[in-house]
Amino acid sequence: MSGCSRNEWMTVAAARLLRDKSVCFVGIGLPSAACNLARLTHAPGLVLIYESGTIGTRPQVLPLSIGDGELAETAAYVVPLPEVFSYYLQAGRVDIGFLGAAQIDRYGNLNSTVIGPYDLPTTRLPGAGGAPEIALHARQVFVMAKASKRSFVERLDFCTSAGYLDGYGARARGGAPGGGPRAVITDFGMLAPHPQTDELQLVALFADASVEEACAAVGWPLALADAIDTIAPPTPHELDTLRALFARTREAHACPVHLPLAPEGLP
Amino acid sequence: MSGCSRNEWMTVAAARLLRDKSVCFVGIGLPSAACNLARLTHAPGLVLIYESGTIGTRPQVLPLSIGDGELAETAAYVVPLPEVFSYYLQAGRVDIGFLGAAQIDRYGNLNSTVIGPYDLPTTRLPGAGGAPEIALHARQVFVMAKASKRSFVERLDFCTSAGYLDGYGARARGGAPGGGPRAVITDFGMLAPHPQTDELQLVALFADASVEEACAAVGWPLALADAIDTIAPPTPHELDTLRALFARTREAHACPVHLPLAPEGLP
Amino acid sequence: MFFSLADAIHDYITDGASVALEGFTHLIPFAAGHEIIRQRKRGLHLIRMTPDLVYDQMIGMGCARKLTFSWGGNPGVGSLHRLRDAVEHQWPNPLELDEHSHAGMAAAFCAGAARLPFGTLRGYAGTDLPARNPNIRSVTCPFTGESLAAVPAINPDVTILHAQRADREGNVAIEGILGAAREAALAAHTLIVTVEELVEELPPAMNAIVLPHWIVTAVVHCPGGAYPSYARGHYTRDNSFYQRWDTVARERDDFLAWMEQHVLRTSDHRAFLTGLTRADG
Amino acid sequence: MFFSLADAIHDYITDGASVALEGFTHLIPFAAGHEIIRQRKRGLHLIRMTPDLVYDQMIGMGCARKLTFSWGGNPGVGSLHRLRDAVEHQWPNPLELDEHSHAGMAAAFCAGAARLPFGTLRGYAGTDLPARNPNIRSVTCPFTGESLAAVPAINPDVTILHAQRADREGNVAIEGILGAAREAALAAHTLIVTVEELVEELPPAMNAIVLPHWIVTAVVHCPGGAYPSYARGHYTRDNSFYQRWDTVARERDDFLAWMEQHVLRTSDHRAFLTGLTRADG
Repeated sequence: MSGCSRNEWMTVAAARLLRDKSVCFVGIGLPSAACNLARLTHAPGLVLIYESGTIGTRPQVLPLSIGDGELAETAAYVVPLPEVFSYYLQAGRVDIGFLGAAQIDRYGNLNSTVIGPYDLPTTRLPGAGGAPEIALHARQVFVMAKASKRSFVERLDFCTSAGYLDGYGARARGGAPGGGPRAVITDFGMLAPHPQTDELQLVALFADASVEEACAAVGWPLALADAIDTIAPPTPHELDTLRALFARTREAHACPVHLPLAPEGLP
Repeated sequence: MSGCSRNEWMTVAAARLLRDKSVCFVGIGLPSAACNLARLTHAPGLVLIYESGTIGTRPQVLPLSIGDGELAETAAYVVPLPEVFSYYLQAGRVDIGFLGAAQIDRYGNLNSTVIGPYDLPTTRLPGAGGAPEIALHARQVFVMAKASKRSFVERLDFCTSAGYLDGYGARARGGAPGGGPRAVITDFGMLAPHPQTDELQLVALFADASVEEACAAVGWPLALADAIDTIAPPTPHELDTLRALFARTREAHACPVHLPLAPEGLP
Repeated sequence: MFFSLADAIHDYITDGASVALEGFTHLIPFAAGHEIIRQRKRGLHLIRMTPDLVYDQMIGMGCARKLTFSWGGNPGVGSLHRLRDAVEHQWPNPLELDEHSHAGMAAAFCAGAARLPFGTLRGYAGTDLPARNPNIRSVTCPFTGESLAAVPAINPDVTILHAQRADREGNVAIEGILGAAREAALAAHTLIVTVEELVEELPPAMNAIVLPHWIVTAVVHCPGGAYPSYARGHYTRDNSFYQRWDTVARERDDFLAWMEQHVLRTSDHRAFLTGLTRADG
Repeated sequence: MFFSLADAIHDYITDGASVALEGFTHLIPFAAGHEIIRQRKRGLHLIRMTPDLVYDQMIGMGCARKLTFSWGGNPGVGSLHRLRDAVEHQWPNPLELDEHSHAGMAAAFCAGAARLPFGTLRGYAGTDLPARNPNIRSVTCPFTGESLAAVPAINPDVTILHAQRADREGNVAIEGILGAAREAALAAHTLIVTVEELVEELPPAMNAIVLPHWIVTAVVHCPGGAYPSYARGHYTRDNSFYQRWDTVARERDDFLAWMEQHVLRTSDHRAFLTGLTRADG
């Protein structure tokens, strides 16, 4: 499919990883688009949970924030946030956790806390949010992040969420309930952990991307899988669905909001 | 007021202890009658909590069980039971706990577990229910129990709920959040703890009861307060309200219940 | 996902399993308990905050080896005679007790639902319960040094609830008094729910109580399944049944005869209810 | 029980207090935050899972000395520039961070609501957070010996919420996305709730979310009090305000000018909203 952006391709590639009827804990941004694309195409039974406490939500437009009204109105039900984390995520009832991050290392550990030293950071990032426990408990984690030597780094400035730690089975030995990051979808293709070392290696490329591009975008010597797949371009149906979703979203977010200002004299 | 039973007098005496707007954790039976009598007379703002999770309930008839439908239908709201115990009782948000028991000792400790040894009891009683933590956390506890040498005993067979333990400040030293049993309403009058020793002493009698009757009904040498009050008999309004409540309750419970049996062929 | 009650009990309750039938006065799954008796399940570890008539029946019929509970009586009436007979005289078999307070069991169910190994509470202080139950221990706060009560999480092999409604996906909606039903459901390895009604789709729930289809193992359509307990919006509690039970259960022979006639010789819950109609008429 | 917003903030928020304004995207009490700024409260320990624009404003205006939080950004837009400036350059003053994950803070609020000294979770494993926050410790299960994460309870001096409705007794009804608002309310020593509507009586609630009048300290009638956040059933989120804020807050001078015009020089929330209308027009 010509004329699709890498962003779109990433989103489509991520969506394809989601099986129907999976229970999916969704982060905002690219993961939210991918999850909803999957739900609107091959996985209508996907159960989406947002950390605001909306469970089984089926938004018609993408939320700007994780607690948008659209998520509540289209949810099967809405629970207090502590229950989402204890009774669902920690209880092992989430199949897929979908995360982004500012930095990722070769073992899939993630940083969304600070760039520079913690006490005097050069860039203070938003912080952990739900990520540490999503990374710990979800049966599988998918990560979406655009690659650059500043984001795919040899050494994290801060470890916000554990991937495979130092690799070679360290995560499993530590007793983490969930399986860790099974795929990293980025703007040249996909990385996945090596079965023995846990190190992320290049397993698939977009049709118009090259191994050289991939290696150049990653801040460590990128290992290559024995066979590197080519990720099929978005089908017209996938791309149309995604673009329609974004168009609906833009339209909804452009709707002017009336200030909640009662006429003078009214309470 | 002539012609009222001791049961009625007990209930009225207990009801009078409740101040309007108190938050009251109610046990079933006599305490439930007393609390609702108070609500229907001098304390319309009394907040009643039953351990089933019904909060601010205003039943028109007395419940047979702590989870009757009447309690839910007339409640301000209904929460899961764990929240009643953790977010309300344990959080120190209950003013009055109202308990009954099979046995009570001179320091207001209560037994509702077994008569005889725990492992091979002569009588297995229902057990603790909510009582241990009500006794621990409510700011004040009121106990209602008919007196006899088998129920007001020198030594409990089992301590289900702590009163003043061994007395002489033992409860306070142990750090119990709540104040312990402030009154025991029984069928000859009322006992209350001595300010120093914590031992229950006779503080009030029904007009037709005597100190001798009281001492004879209690299984330990009953201490007497310096001044022993006389509990005023029920007013006509109190007694009418209580009898009307019981009459409504009998009528409601006599209503035949239709078996939930759909006609053959229907689901 | 959708089963007959007989199949659900047959497929998911094995002899020796730990089983919680929850509901608090409201929505007690009587039909399911009767089916457990009909299928002569044995050696069960029964769990329930307030063992009710249906537990008296299961214990009296020899289904149970152990009981985790916090209050075992006939509410507003008196004793559970079969439970007493089992504890006081080991009839029909000894019954091991794992005895708690409501607050302790609630903490244990919450811990189970959250898959934590223990629950913490300010409780049991000054009582004899910890001395009698090695499952009541203490834990020290790593910040204040305070000692608090600890109970092990309860994670039943099977939890059975009765609820008002399930939809075609198996989502279950409950309204009214809950007790610890939701936590017992979330804590279970297998969750069976009998319901009054199957509907195409549940109404929008917002902050109501829902058990999502992906935590529900089996849904059984079983109208009247909570009788003589009640189902808000469907039927009321039969208080007179609870009062009559006191007589039925007092003596072993009367109890066995009643169970034989009303439960063992009836094929299902509908037949049980029909039988009661005849007995009343 | 019923206060003007100015009186409620004046009477209940003292300099140096710990204050949680909760709500999760939904029902963020903006009006109350602005009033805190107008009254120039200082040295506050601000608490909130997701510090939002109103926290950016309070921090930038010098109200805060400490922040307990788990995610501090402009949702869907980017950074909170005033929060960043405080952490990166101590402007307008240093800001101590007590940083958690959502799961950790949720456990801390739940422990606070239950008046337990600590909350337990399976969390933080393999991360650098415990090394940076002495408030993240561990506790050993007294049954299994497992080590679990522990966080100290959060019990704010004051929690402020915005909700849809209160009745004349002061009972408060909330519907829609809650975040940890209920737990933050129950954990507080003092609870202030601004509401869209005062009604005679709330509709029957059954299993809905209600804060009973006897845990509510002050109720303030404040229509639009969550704007630019939203109140389900009343008005929607003004996403464009969140997007514009990125520009407003990026530079100190622009920020101060905006706060001066829109908050400090307006007398109350109505005037704030009216001022925005003019600015837009």
